[in-house]
Amino acid sequence: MKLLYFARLRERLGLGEESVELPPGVASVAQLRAWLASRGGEWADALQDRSVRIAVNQDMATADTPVTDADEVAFFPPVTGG
Amino acid sequence: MKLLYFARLRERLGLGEESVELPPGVASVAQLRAWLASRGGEWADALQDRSVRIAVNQDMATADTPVTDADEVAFFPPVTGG
Amino acid sequence: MRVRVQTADFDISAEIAALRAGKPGIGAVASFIGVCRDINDGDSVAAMTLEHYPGMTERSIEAIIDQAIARWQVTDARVVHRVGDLRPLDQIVFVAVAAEHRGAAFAACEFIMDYLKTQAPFWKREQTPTGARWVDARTTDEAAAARWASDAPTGR
Amino acid sequence: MRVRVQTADFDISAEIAALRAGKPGIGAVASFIGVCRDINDGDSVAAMTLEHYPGMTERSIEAIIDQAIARWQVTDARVVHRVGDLRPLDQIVFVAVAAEHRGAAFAACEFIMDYLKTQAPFWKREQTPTGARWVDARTTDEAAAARWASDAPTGR
Repeated sequence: MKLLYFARLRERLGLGEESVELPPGVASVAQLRAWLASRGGEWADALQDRSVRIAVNQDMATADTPVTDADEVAFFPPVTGG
Repeated sequence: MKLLYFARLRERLGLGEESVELPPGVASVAQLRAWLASRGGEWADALQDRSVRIAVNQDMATADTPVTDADEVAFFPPVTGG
Repeated sequence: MRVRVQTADFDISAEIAALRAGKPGIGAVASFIGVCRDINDGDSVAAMTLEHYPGMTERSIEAIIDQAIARWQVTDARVVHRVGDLRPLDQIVFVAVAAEHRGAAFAACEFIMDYLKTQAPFWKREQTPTGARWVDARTTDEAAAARWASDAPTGR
Repeated sequence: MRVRVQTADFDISAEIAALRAGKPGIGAVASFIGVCRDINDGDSVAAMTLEHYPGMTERSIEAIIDQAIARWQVTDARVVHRVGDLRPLDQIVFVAVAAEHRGAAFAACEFIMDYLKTQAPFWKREQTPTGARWVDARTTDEAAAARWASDAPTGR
């Protein structure tokens, strides 16, 4: 799975992009988020922030959205363009 | 007094501009309009059309607006710019 | 100069640049361009001629801009309106409003355009296959201008 | 191309000319330009950097334009958004909507801008005298986008 982090979240995690293999039991956005938060430290704080938005394959996702190793998942703060 | 006619009204009257001296008893827009309509023919028809707008010294006027020989009065149809 | 009536065409970028020049507090510019269409009321239009009332036209548009500035948080505004002979695809009118924030810019720009349509002394004469005709005023334009008089909250 | 994300500046006249080219049925073009201000939330801003999510940004703006076209009688629309380093007075975003009549053009242009502000993945980072900071999302932008979801008649 390809993971992307943007803006404040990218800076906080010190990482813009990574590739991971999903462990058994991680099949939804909520499970993916919990698994990444379990890395601890900044990961726990940053990913538990309720304002974090998540997109799966470039569409906005909810906690229930399913994920597989073939997906691109992005984490980012509320948008501020325009 | 300077009188101006615009657009459809100008074409109908065959006149864009004229100078007149107001006769006694013509001191308001309504009186001016009645006096010009009394010329008869196209003047009667054109000036009695309820859609005609009248401006005195380049401000929109009503029937009661006073007029004198020093004024510029314009007659025109509803506007269609933009 | 906030208001110009002219036969010449205008350049949108240049007009907006002039409106914004030296004002780094502006965050939003809403603008509108009215264009000569090749059809009106179901008839094809080959050309049109725009007549105006020199002096009163400029004054009335200045008054419309003053109203907009009194009503919204607007930095500045600009209107250019062409007169004379125009053809389909030609630009007719330009309205631009600059403001700190976009809500005021959009509202004031649409307000100016709606009021210009019903209050500024311009008259259009169209060339159609059946001859020339003066364009009639539209009740939809009266309605568009009237909605700004309502006391309904605008959310802006 | 209806949507472009680029570091380069854009020319408003050229964009509107491209939007209108060969379409003599267009009578109205409403457009908006968002500009980098020299102040935000009370602090002076010397520069800003705009980040985006390549691919998703373009897709989300295309979807916003599709929504506008489904909702109003709109001929076409165009959005250009800059990314990278910008300074006060620089143009940031351009939205233009062409339609037969002005009501639809104004409404769709403001709708696209309001939705772009809350849905398109861009993020601003500002340089202020006290250092760099990521701009926080505004509740006023959420409110501006939310009003389009209401079932209230718009009169357009």
